[in-house]
Amino acid sequence: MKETALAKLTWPRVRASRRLATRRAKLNVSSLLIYAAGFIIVFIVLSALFPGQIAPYSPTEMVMTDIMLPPSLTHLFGTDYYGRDVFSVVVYGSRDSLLIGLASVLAGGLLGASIGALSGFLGGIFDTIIMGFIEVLMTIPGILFALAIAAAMGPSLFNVVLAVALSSVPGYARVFRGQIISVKGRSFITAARSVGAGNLRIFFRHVLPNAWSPLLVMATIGLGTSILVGSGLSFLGLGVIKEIPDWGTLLSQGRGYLTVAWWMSTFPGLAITLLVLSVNLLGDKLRDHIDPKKSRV
Amino acid sequence: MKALLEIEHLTVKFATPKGWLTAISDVSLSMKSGETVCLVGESGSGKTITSKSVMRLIDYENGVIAGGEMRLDGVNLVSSPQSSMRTLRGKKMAMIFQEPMSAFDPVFTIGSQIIEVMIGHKVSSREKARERAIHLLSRVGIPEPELRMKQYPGELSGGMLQRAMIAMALACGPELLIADEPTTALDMTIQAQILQLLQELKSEFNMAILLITHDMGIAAEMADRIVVMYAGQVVEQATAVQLFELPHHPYTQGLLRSVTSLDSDRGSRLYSIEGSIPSLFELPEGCRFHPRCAYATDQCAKESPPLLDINDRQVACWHAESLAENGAFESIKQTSGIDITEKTESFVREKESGALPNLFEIEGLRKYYPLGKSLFSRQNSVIRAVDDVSFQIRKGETFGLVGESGSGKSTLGRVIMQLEKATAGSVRFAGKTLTGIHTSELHEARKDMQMIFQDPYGSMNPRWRAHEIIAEPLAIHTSLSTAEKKERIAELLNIVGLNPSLQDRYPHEFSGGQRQRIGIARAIALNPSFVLADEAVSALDVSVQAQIVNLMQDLQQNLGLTYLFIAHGLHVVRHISNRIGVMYLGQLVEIAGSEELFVRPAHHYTKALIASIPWPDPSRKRELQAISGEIPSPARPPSGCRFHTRCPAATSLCKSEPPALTQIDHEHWVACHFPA
Amino acid sequence: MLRKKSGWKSILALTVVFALVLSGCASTEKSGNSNNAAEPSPSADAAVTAAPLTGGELSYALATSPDTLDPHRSGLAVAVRAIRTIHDNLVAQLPDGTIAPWLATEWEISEDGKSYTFKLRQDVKFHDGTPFNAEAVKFNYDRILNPETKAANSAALIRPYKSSEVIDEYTVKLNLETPSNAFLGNLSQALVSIVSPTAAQKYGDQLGKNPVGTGPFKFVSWEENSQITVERNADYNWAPPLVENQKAPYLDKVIFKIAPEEATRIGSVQSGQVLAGETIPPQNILALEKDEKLQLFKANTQGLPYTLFINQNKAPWNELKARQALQAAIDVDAIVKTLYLGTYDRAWSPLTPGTFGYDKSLEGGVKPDLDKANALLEELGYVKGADGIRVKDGKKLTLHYVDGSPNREKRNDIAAIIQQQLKQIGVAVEVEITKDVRSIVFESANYDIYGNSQVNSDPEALRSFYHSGAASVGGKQNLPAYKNAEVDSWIDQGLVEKDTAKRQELYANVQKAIIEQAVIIPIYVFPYTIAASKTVQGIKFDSLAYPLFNDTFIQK
Amino acid sequence: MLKTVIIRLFTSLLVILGSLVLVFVIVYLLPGDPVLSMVDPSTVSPEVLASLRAQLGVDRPLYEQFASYAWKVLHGDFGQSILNDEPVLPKIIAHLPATLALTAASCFIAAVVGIWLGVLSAIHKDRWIDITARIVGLFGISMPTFWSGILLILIFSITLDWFPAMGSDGWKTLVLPAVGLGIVGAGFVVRLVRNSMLEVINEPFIVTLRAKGIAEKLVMYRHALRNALIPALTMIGVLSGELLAGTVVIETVFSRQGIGRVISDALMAKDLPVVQGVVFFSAIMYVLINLIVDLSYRVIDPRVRRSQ
Repeated sequence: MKETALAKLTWPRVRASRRLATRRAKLNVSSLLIYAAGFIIVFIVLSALFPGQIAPYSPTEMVMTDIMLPPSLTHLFGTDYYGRDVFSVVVYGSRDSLLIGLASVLAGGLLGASIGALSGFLGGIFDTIIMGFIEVLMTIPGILFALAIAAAMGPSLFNVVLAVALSSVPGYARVFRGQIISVKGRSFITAARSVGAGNLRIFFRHVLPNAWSPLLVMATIGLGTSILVGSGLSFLGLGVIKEIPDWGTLLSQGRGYLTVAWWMSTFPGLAITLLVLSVNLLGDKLRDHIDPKKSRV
Repeated sequence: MKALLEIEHLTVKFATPKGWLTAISDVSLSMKSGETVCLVGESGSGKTITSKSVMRLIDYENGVIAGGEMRLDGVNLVSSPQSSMRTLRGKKMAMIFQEPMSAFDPVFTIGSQIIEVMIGHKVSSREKARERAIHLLSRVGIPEPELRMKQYPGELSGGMLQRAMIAMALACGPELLIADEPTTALDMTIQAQILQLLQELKSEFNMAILLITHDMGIAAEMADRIVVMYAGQVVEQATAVQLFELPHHPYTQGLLRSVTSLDSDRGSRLYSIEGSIPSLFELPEGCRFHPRCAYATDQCAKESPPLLDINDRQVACWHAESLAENGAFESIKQTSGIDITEKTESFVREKESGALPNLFEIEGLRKYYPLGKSLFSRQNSVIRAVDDVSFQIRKGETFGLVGESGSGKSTLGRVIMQLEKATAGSVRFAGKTLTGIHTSELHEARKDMQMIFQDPYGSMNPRWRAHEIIAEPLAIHTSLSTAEKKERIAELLNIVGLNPSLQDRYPHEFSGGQRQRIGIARAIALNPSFVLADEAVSALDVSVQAQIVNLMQDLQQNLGLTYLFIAHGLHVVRHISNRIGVMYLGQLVEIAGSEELFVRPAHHYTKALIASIPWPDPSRKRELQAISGEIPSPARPPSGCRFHTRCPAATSLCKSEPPALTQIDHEHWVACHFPA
Repeated sequence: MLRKKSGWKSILALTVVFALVLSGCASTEKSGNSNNAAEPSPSADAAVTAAPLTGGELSYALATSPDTLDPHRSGLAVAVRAIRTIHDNLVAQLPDGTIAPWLATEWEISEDGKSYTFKLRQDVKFHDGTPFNAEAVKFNYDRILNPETKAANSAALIRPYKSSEVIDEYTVKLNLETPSNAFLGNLSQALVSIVSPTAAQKYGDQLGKNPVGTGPFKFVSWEENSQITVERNADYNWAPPLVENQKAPYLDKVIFKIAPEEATRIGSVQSGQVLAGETIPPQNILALEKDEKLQLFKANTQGLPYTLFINQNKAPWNELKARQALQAAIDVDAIVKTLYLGTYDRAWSPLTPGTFGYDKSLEGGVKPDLDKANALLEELGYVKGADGIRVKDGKKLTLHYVDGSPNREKRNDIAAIIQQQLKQIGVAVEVEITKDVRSIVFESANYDIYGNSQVNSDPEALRSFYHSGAASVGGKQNLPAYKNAEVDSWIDQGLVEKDTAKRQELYANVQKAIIEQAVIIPIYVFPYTIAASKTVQGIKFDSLAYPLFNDTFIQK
Repeated sequence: MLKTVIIRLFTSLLVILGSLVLVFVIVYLLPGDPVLSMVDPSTVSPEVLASLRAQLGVDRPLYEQFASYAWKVLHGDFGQSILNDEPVLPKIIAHLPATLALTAASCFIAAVVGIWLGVLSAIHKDRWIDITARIVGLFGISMPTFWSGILLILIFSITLDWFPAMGSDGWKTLVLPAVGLGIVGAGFVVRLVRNSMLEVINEPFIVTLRAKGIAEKLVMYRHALRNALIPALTMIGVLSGELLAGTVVIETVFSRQGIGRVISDALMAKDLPVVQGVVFFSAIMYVLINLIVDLSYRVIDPRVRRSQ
């Protein structure tokens, strides 16, 4: 009888420890993914900063005798129809791709956030008017907006950034306004008022520092969206055409060769996808970190 | 009698991002059928985890039973797979929760959620289940049960929802009902109603109840046996009478002593256990209570005491026996009855205070909130949060303000502080009218009136360090140099009993009690003459509550502060206040000296409030005297006397004529046509 | 290339195809100016002998959306593919450049070359039943002149038309402002084809959506951005000599599917979702040639090849040596071979080989020579700086290369390659790809090099590009800002010279002068390419390489 | 409730009016002379140009132009295409069904795939299923649509020959573009549903349900999902807006008829009346969809309904 009791006692322990092991494992897979995403982003950023150190060839060197070579050890990603080394072009192209993403997120985010912050903090009729305007802007989908601007202004890096940035302004404004309003309602704001803090002090010292983190998440994810919108513009012939093309342009140019030389478009396409994917993964992770509701055990 | 529930050496762990967390360890308890066992303890003691472990709900929260045994009526609860646990849950054992508002699925009707249990356990057909659901709803005291069946959770009040929750728990006739803080989120009067209901149902359905509570009063009222938990372990287990008569564990003893009861001496300091509850991540070696224990020895610091049978009870303390025998614990048994003559002295004191000058004079104050403007009706619907309130706060006194949620007491506080604009009426502070003055003047006035908040964490910018938080009023109102500020902060931290070396920490790095000390330091930084404490101790654990109350009283004496103390916990208000105002639906219904109010409540509402307080003395178990009904909506207050819908003494006069606040005695005002 | 093939078989097939391509080229070269003939693949050859089958629908994927089906208002080549099936012209231009009767049976040109009298067919009816007669012809040409019509390219084509006189029901006399050798050829172009006067009056602005002509096919429907359907005109009996079948076409219907995305268009042909698709990019041509189920039809366009115009109004390109340096540095062969993989012919002259007056002697004349280019620039005083870019008087030698978007026929890629090629001789090329060619090039003349081509039936097309009187750019200059009195006079003479041999010589002079003076850099001749299922037989082309479906049928 | 509906309708009208102004202003700000892009200035006389300007009304002050435009729009006259004089409204109406079908189909795919993956992902948080589902979802939003579209054609049209690569007639031609666009939407929905589900799963009432002994499947799919979908519903408006915009690219890739093609063509050609018309029309659609979503939200969610 004692033995059975003992068996009964030990069994759940074994079971429990097995479960402990699986639990531990599942925590790791998730973080592994984040590491992978981080690695990809770091690599791409390094490529953008020091392309010369990473790329084996010049991105503009056209070897007309070596056109459309499939991937090999000498040409990791193959060569394109000019006889350029695709890997080198992709490495150099990271700069403009990142630039389009970063600059437009920065510009759109700052403008949108400023509008949203003012609107949310001041409230009242000002808020009503601004948000009405934003509501109207929201009726025109971002891509369409970007398309209109790019079509009107012509294809240049600045215009693409401008187009993508402007199209993202309403979104940022709305999110940040909501955030500002929610922070405004928290009791430490009342506490600050009760000790006599003025509007400026409350806005800059209390509201802003506590409101920007969701914006960071949104900007991270927006970085991906911006790069995609930028590449969409390239597809529609409104992208930037430069000596060293960005990934969207590369992908767009190479797409006609998909059946003939798949590597020409596949690698830039993968580069975009991986970058956007990684950025989104980080954004999600960031959101989990920032949102206390989700980080709860 | 056979044990219904047996828990032996239960240890539960949780997977967290920081690693494994042992939430409870080596917990043992047993319950007989039909018995009420109370699990008591402060936050973090593991009482809720224990109850969820019994239901095996911890499986869904990354929890794992790392050791021990649990049996319900002979069925092994540890090794049962979830599929068979499911057949037990809701049928053999049911659970009710702390927050009735969030415990129902908001998008299904009450009825469908009750029926779902019966269908899920295949105990009856849909039609029969419906009938039974209606029957149960009416049994738990819900009017118009057929109508309620079709309503959504959001359409019912908290009290009603808790009743419905109980009905749902009873649906399959469980043998064990686990009630996890079932009344904590409810108002006093409702709490009394629910506790009463549970008592009735227990015998009617012949259930055992495992009641989890932090309130020793509730435990005393309800329990047959009490299990005291601390930091994830059982420290003492005894019958209710035994426990209250002579607690054997120093923690139990401390807990009982720090409860402010209705007959404690108001002038004295509250008993408090020093320190705070340890975090489960950094548990002390040996006896987990030893860092806070006055009797701790080297042994306590090194070895964890087992749960031993001593004097017909179980105690986990190396020194329990000797302490109990040596009479180290004075009997904390409450003296029965309140001897009025003993209190004459304080009456005299209160009368003297009448001569003190007024610091605040509030005249006809109103605060209405618009309920959205209507396109079609000209008549604006408003919430009358504060409706024609007049009273004075005297210099140096503590004015207590009590009332249930929705009574408007917090709104009143904020309007007095000029954090919200009054709809009508005036507030005079130190002879100066605050309502409608210029911003700069108000800015000046703020120096003299500060505030302590209910949720110390929420009231601090989470991105600021403690010293920045405390320094904010200094930065706004003074031109102190950095060094001077630093000095002042250190001084303030010393005053509120915090080590100045902690000043670089962020709010989340402090315990609840420490945060409230920071909040107090901020409030007194400018040497104000007045401090509003809005539910300043409500969110704190009992042992910590006592510390903060003591601190506030010390500060009042040393700094000559005037307090407006808003709370719903009557004992604390009684203890700290000189005079108390009772609010009901936006109006003051009674103002009296603290003792006077409790000894001779004149308003029927005050009376009901006092009667609904559970007494921490099982020997004085009485029928809880609950008044019926719930507080009506402030958007549609009843005509006449607003309390008439719930008043036992209401007449037709009360329905039509609102009573004015009239003086019935020295320092005693009441708004009632027929004061008791 | 996604399908598996046995090695031997594919090599065999490849050799056969290559042999045929080569022989095709050889034969076209032999026949001189008939470059625009369809290049038949083996089964197509066999099928010509097979008896045509009546019935069936031909689905034909177009590369872009037509703007309008009103021939007089259209400006897009893609619209002409559909317009051609619905409308006929007075005359037809044969592959050898000669003019043949079509809706006009015969014509007379007055001595001064300023009036043309046409005898018309009497059995022709428009699709809406309106009879075709002299009034209809007059209506049509006057309609083009009428500003309210908002005529596009047709207005230029019909110049110097002034007025019409109806002599009798089936005789019409067209009066010109000035004589023009190009006039008859232009009259053969689809953009000046004849629409039903009744319909034109009825639909007004909306004729483009409801075209009515006399052509082999009747308009059925146009689902914008999706497809245009035309059906057999059973009464048709007046086909031009360009086709064999003089009667109603064999096909029941032609459905033009609009498929702008290359991959989609070619994929649809490959998977058989459409029977034919146009404008096959070079890289796919090579792959499709290997596809056993498909055949390719190819016809070189006529007129001006794709040409880079060097703007002589911009220094230093006013200098002959500077232009010659460009001429020597730009390796056109490499460009054409790299980008078009041997599927496009390199251009040597301002005219395409199929065009009247083409000077074959220019072929092989210009050779890449970097040393020469460098030397020429040195002579001009441009010295290479530290970054490899030449500098003179502190000014870098830059070249502003403007090209349009979208990247039609990989023209943007030409810019990219030239950018690299010119880097070697120290010229910094700033490539500007713009949607707004109109304002940058034609309004503000802000370019050093701009490339363009023109499909045309007559060397008179040279006028608007090289005659100093042409002022297409900013109202002031022609594209290369070229002013050469000799060239002007040759072009003027060419317009009126009646002797063919003399006329040919005049145009040869023009071409030689332009190449010698490095006015332009001709790049490639665009071949109109169709990929079709092998079941599709008998697609023919008019002189401008627009497809004709009169002879087309689908083999079962 | 009625009051809310009327207020909502009223604000919607205001927004539509606002977008009319916006559309007008944007188009006005586009550089380049619309008249010059209509005709070849070398062949047309200045008088014709002037008459064209007068016809378009571009020679009048902005507010007058707007007033007359608004007046015409009110009467259903969106003007005529500059390119081929086609009236804009019938043009939009002709193209609308194809785009609506595509948007609806891709919305459907996005919803089905997205909800399915989102729920799986939330239930199995941090396990392999979750990670896989999230990656799949993220791929949807990380791939440029024109690229994934072409890949779809390559695989399912050219290689496997299951669905046609182009056209807009019949359900078969709808499949690939709807999938191409749907996976983008699905990516958004996965994230949305997952977050929403995780939030709901942490709600106390889920514990109640389990304590009641309700089967886990029911807890998740009957209770949690229903709660999670209600906030997700509000995103349908935004999502359909994004999908509508996504048609610009996808319709070109798959050679489909539709509003997206119309607008991109019109933008390239500076066909201003068409641009105005389409943008305004899509704004109306956006507002309408949001209005419907908003109102149905009030009907579906008992919590919102109560607060009315």
